[in-house]
Amino acid sequence: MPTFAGGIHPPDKKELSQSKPITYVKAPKRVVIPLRQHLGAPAKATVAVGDDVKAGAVLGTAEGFVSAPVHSSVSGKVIATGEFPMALGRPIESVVIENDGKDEWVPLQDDPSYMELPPEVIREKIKAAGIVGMGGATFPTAVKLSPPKEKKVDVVILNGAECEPYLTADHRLMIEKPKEVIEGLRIIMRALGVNKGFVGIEDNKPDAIEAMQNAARPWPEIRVCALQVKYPQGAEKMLIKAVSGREVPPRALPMDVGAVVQNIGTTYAIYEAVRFGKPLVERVVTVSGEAIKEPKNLLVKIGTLVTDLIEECGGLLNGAAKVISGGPMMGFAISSLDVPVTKGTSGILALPGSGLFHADTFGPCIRCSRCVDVCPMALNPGLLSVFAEKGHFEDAKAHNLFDCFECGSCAFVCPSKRPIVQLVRFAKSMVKP
Amino acid sequence: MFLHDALPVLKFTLAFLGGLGVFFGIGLAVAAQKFAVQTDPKVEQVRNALPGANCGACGFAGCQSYAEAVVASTGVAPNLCAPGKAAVAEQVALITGKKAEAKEPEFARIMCQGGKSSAVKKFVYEGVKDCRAAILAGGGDKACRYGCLGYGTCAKVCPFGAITMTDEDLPFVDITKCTGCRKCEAACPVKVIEVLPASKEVLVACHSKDKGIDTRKNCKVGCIGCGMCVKVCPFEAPSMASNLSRIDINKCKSCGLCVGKCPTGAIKDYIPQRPKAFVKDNCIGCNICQKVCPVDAAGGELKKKHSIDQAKCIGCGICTAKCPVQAIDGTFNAPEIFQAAQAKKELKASA
Amino acid sequence: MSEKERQFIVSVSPHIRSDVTVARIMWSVSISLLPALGMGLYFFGPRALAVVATCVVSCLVFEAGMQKWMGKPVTISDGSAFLTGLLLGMNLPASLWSFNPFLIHLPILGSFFAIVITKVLFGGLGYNIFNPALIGRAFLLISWPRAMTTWLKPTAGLLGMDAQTTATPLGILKEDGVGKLMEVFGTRTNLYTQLFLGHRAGSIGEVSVIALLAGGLFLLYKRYITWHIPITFLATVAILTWIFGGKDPQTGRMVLFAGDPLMHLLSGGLMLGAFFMATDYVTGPSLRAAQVLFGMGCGILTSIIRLVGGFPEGVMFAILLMNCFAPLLDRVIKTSPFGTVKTAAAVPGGPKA
Amino acid sequence: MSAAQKISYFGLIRNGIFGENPVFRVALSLCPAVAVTNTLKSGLLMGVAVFFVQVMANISISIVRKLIHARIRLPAYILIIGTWVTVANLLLAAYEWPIYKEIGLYVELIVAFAIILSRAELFASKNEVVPSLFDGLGMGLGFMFALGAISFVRELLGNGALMGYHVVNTHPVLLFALPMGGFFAVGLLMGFFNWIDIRFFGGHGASGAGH
Amino acid sequence: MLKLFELIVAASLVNNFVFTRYLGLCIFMGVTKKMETALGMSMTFTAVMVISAAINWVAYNFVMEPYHLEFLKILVFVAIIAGFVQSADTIMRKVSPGLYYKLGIYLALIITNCIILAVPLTIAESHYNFIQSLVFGLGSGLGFALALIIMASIREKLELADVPRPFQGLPIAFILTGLIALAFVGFSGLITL
Amino acid sequence: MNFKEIIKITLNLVMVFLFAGVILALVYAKAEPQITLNKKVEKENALKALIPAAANITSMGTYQPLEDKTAHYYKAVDAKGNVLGYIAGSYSKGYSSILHMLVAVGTDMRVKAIKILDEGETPGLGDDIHKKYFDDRFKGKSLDQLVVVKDVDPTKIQAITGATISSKACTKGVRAGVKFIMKQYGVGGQTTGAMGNAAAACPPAAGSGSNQPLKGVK
Repeated sequence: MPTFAGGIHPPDKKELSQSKPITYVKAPKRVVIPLRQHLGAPAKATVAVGDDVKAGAVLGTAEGFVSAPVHSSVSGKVIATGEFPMALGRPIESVVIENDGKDEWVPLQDDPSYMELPPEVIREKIKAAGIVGMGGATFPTAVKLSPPKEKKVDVVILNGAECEPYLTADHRLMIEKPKEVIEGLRIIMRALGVNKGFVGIEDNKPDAIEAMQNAARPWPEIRVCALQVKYPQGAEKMLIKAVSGREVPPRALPMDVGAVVQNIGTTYAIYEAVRFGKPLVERVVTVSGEAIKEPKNLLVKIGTLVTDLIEECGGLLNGAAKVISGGPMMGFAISSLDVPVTKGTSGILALPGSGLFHADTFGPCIRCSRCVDVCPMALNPGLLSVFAEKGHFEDAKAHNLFDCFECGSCAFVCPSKRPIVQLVRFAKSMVKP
Repeated sequence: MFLHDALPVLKFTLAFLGGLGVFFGIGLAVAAQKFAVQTDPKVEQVRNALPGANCGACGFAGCQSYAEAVVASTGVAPNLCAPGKAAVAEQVALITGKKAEAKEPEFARIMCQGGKSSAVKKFVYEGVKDCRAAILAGGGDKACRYGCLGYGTCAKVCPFGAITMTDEDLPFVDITKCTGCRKCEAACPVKVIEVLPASKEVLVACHSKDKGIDTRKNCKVGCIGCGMCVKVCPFEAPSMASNLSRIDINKCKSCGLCVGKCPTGAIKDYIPQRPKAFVKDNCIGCNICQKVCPVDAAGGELKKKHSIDQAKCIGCGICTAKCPVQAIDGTFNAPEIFQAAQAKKELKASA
Repeated sequence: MSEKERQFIVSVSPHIRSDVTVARIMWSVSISLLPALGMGLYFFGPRALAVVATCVVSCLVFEAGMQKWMGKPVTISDGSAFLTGLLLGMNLPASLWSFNPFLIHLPILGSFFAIVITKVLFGGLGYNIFNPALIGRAFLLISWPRAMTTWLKPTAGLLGMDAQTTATPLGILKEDGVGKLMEVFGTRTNLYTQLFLGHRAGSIGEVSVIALLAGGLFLLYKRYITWHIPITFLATVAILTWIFGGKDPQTGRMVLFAGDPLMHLLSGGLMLGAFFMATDYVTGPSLRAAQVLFGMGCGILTSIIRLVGGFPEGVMFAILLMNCFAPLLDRVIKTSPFGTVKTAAAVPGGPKA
Repeated sequence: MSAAQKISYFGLIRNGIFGENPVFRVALSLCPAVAVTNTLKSGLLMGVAVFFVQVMANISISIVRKLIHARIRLPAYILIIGTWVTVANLLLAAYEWPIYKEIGLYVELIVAFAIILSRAELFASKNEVVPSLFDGLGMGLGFMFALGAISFVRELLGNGALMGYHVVNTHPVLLFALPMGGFFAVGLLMGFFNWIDIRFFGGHGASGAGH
Repeated sequence: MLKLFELIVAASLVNNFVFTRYLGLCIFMGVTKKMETALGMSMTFTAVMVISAAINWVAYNFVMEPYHLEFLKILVFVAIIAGFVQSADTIMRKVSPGLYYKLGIYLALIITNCIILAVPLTIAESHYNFIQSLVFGLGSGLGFALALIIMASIREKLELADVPRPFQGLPIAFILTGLIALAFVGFSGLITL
Repeated sequence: MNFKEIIKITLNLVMVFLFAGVILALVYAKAEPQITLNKKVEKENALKALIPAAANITSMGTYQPLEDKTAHYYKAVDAKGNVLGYIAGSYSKGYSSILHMLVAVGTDMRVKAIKILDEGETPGLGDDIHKKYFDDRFKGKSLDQLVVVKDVDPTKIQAITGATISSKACTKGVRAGVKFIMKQYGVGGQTTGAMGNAAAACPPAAGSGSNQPLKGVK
């Protein structure tokens, strides 16, 4: 079965939520919508305190090429603007809207002949909808779909690997909306002028593979392939390697080897945007973990606070010690539940204190090479961590520090329990690439 | 007899060695002349200051290489010569300009007093004990994002061992060791360290630009921007900007008035023991000092020699400045004021 | 604490970790050495036990004492000092525990050299350049060569207090040639069997090949070690001793392709060295390609020392010498990061599932 | 000689023994410190040889310092040092034959000792004869002290003896009697002195070239 | 031929100047702090060693022995090496500055390295013929180069280690050299010359 | 720099050389006889220690024992001129060095004593060959008894524990010496130099004369 070299097999814990259908969460009373939910320049606010907005209304416009607009997810009144805490810790310029409960939308237009649209129009629609990579990287999708002329893209790969433990959002989406996802893929292929599409799905989701295969049956140019279960199968470069056999060189983009990878959630959002003109104002979020009373997959309005999500799932169990936004391997721990769900939030996990790994003490590197074996980028993470620890940042850079994409496989296997990812990030913050 | 024995040996020896001498002498001289290379005069100077033993202890390939390196690169320390020790290091430093001219010493000042017991933490941090790494996890665990993180990066990078961490998890700067090299300032990720002239000893030890109410919530000793210091300062040194008081070190006279007035204790006084004012015999008992004293330390009956309550006095020097006969001494500005008065007198006399 | 005031833990990803720890690795290696130790004790009696126990205890004491003195956290529970003591003890002859009051302190001094000089002074676990147990043994061998080359005859008795001494098979081979070896062991089959079971003179832990193999395979199975070092090490020794190990019994000159690789594989400390000492993480290179070279280097040096060098056994020196070269190997051999090696571009047909 | 001068001469000597000890502090001339310090006697004799060469070289270089052309300073100094080394070599061979047989090669190699050349350049070529003499005395004594300390430790540990007399009746640690034991002895002694420096005198503990 | 090969192995490994004859330590400790210097020094040193063995062999066998001036060997060897090195330094600097900055700068270090003198002295004492002298010089140079490179690579690694403060720098380098010397005992008895 | 400079530098250097030459020549002239004497005395003492009763020990020439080396051999006579025994230098390849030894043989062609002059064997193990206990094992042995065995056997040479190679090498060297002396002086052997090139051709290293008897030194 195809895969990449390296990688690990963490306990996947997907049984907690994989059989829970996506449920729609009632819009909360109040949403906090950050103006920067994507890589690149923050959106520029177009509303002021006191303005009435409808769901889907633009709150901020994209500033520059690598940027994305932000839309209101509810209808109501803007009650505050300013810096509000975000999951990453640092406060971010946001718009707070009080929900009037009417759920009034800006007019949306169904366009059944969306497959006939020219690529530029598709891109324009995607851009206007504020769609970004919803796997967590939050790179503006319209940019990804506008490769420069000299880069010939010939294959689109849908990322159904969802290799992070606990997370089942994409999994559910593939089971429940396979047709729409495949349509989304076809839109992307059309936008890029590509006639080869793959859907890579890890082998531990046979139901999703089946559903997607059924949905893709009419389209011979689309192939659904099962991949070996291995973390980080869902990382762009790893997925491309597994599916197409191509290796993306260091610091190059997938389009340099002619490939574009899209997340399942993003693809679904693209379908909705191109077909209905619907902006990205909601997404599927897995709320899971041993410290959540009732793990669920929720369809959530962007800007909903994490507290509301957790309440929807029955609240935290006693002993919850760590709450993570995203997966346990690459997500970040949050210190406050009063932070909003953003376009990149794929999951909210609550882990209990008992059995939790504590990263406060760690030993010296004993050079066991486990990290070297599992590093999907074929680096020497242990050495990088020692360089960072001792302040030899330039040496770390010379050992390809910046090729690391912080998947955490090394730290997972490290017997000395070294916080390798943190040290790598530390070193990256100390030297210029 | 002995000489007779030695003679044949001597003969051969001298002939052989003399020949060698001629050969090498001419060889070296010609080589030196034919292949002369222009060099930087500084390199030559350094080279002459070095021992010339080419021992390699500096890690460079001999004295010439080290001289070239130390002149060419600012990163090469002037004290690498082991046989030369301190004396040579000094010379090399002077030649290469790696030792700055004498000027007022500067010390690192920590602009945060929010230690373990006074500042609120927003979460439990687990990971690398280094501020620069800790800030990568949720922006640091202090609720106040302007506060010292307390993981001792400054202490780690200090080349002189001048910074230690207190029980409060705050850095303490030992000014006898601090050289003002700014390594800590550069390393601190929240920029809570400022390197300031040694004489500036009254500083607002807080960087919080949060609203007063938020600052108070996060920290007991933060600047809440109340403006009290601005009001009380006789020299207009503090000013307010974005909820934070900032003392202009060019105006500040270190009188220490604001220190006592600050409601949260955010202003830190680095003077270990403040001078206390005392009244000299030429007091005329005018009572002006009583009126101007901000802490009610001065007083006494009119027309009689006043006294100053040493327990209350903060040595701010306002009374010294206001006293018409320069009868109050002991404050920080006393010598200055006396000198000015003297000059005035002389000017008057000469006129 | 109410729900609102609860403080969560924040750390950088990943938030889950595997359950393999340094302590678990160290203790597993220790356990995998037990069969070989048991065989050693069976053949050499209580003196062997005394030697090993002294080494283990003194290693633990030195490690804990030094850490305490230097104000560092005491980490003897991670098992690394225990393992060092165990390996050192198993690398010593049982005769080291004798009634000679001047020699009783040897295991203790060896442990001192292993732990303090080789490890603590270099910064403790993870930073030592040389395998501590082997340095401890080399130090003892140089300082007390006679005591360190006095081998007890295996007796399989439990009261081997005044057992006879004899030479090791490799010692006999070096000094008197194959003929004498055959004389002592009878037939070749008998020789192999005895070597395989461990009925021979030698260091406490090195004699029983079958027990060492069991331990080594356990480690391989648990993936605490990989094949790269031990297999290349053994293979190199086998090939080189086969090619160059033969001697004409009359003239004493070398005959190519006439050696006895099996005898060389089974004798001496080769198995112990290949599976338990050369595979030491800290003192070997960290990349797999470098490890293959490391194993080959160990094999070449072992063969050279055994066949033409001064010592009958070369495993210890070979590993120590390769320890010197490990940083160089690490420096020269680098990983080629993902994507730097050009792969056959574009397989539009997709993967063959 | 005035009182003030006496103090400074004493200072020069003290500097050589403690402040700038050629082995432990400046970390030069390490080969003999390792190679010929297995017994106290040979260590001290080596020390005497270096002492002699250092003093004589300092004196003679100080005398001729103004006559030597700058271009050939280095070769000329080496020649002068080489001369005195040969003298020491011949004298030792003539009058201390048994020990000379052991340390002979290292006596010949004194000529390449960086410490002697560096003192010649640093001090003798810039100072009058008498201070140069005292500087040489100090350096020579410092070298003797260092070699004495190392060989004391090594003979005691390696042979259980001092000056050839057995003092400890046990199986000694042969390693320390072997030349390679010198590495350990020097390393451990250097570390020990650094530790004392840090622990009791608040020093930085950096020895010589090892910054 | 075999004899010469044995001579090289003996001079570089079995009787390695640094690890078994304890010479050249000052330079050894100095230049192994950085791999770059260690490499440059190795190459320069090996070259000078061979040349110096040749020149000194000629001087010794054609001048000093016939006239019974052996007692001058220290002076003459050191003068020849110093003169040769100094002129090589001067000429190289002018003729090929590129090469000079790669290798030539290490010439200065050579004069205070006792190995450079120990080699001709050993050659004189062992009565090697001309070819043997060259081979011995080459072997010694290679042995020193090997020692430098090993040591530099290990010290680079030690940079990252938490060596206790009193032992940082030279003390640990000495102990390290001792440990390497302990490992090099393994080569003893390999070749008896 | 001009011609004058060159001359100046040259003169400078020549001066240093000459100055050095004078000192050295004088010291050498003074020290050289003493050094020669040292070497001579050392050699004589070594020989004398082997056959203490001898009044005269005379070099009889050289031969080639082993390892392509050339060694001297000597005849020892007492004051009356009676031959007390012979001494042969010998070489042998040991464990890590070439052993250099002297073998004293009685007129009965049995070993009287041996002395190891130079060796570089393993300290604490092989270098026991120069210890008395081992050297005594050679006393009184005839050529066919010079065989190394590992067990206690007073009629053979018992090897040093753990240093069989060195013991064997030493014995090999002794055998070579004894063999040569037997060939030269033994029963049936000639009394003159068998190799013809004896005495005069190769002067003893120590003395300046030819084969002058070395006067015993007290």
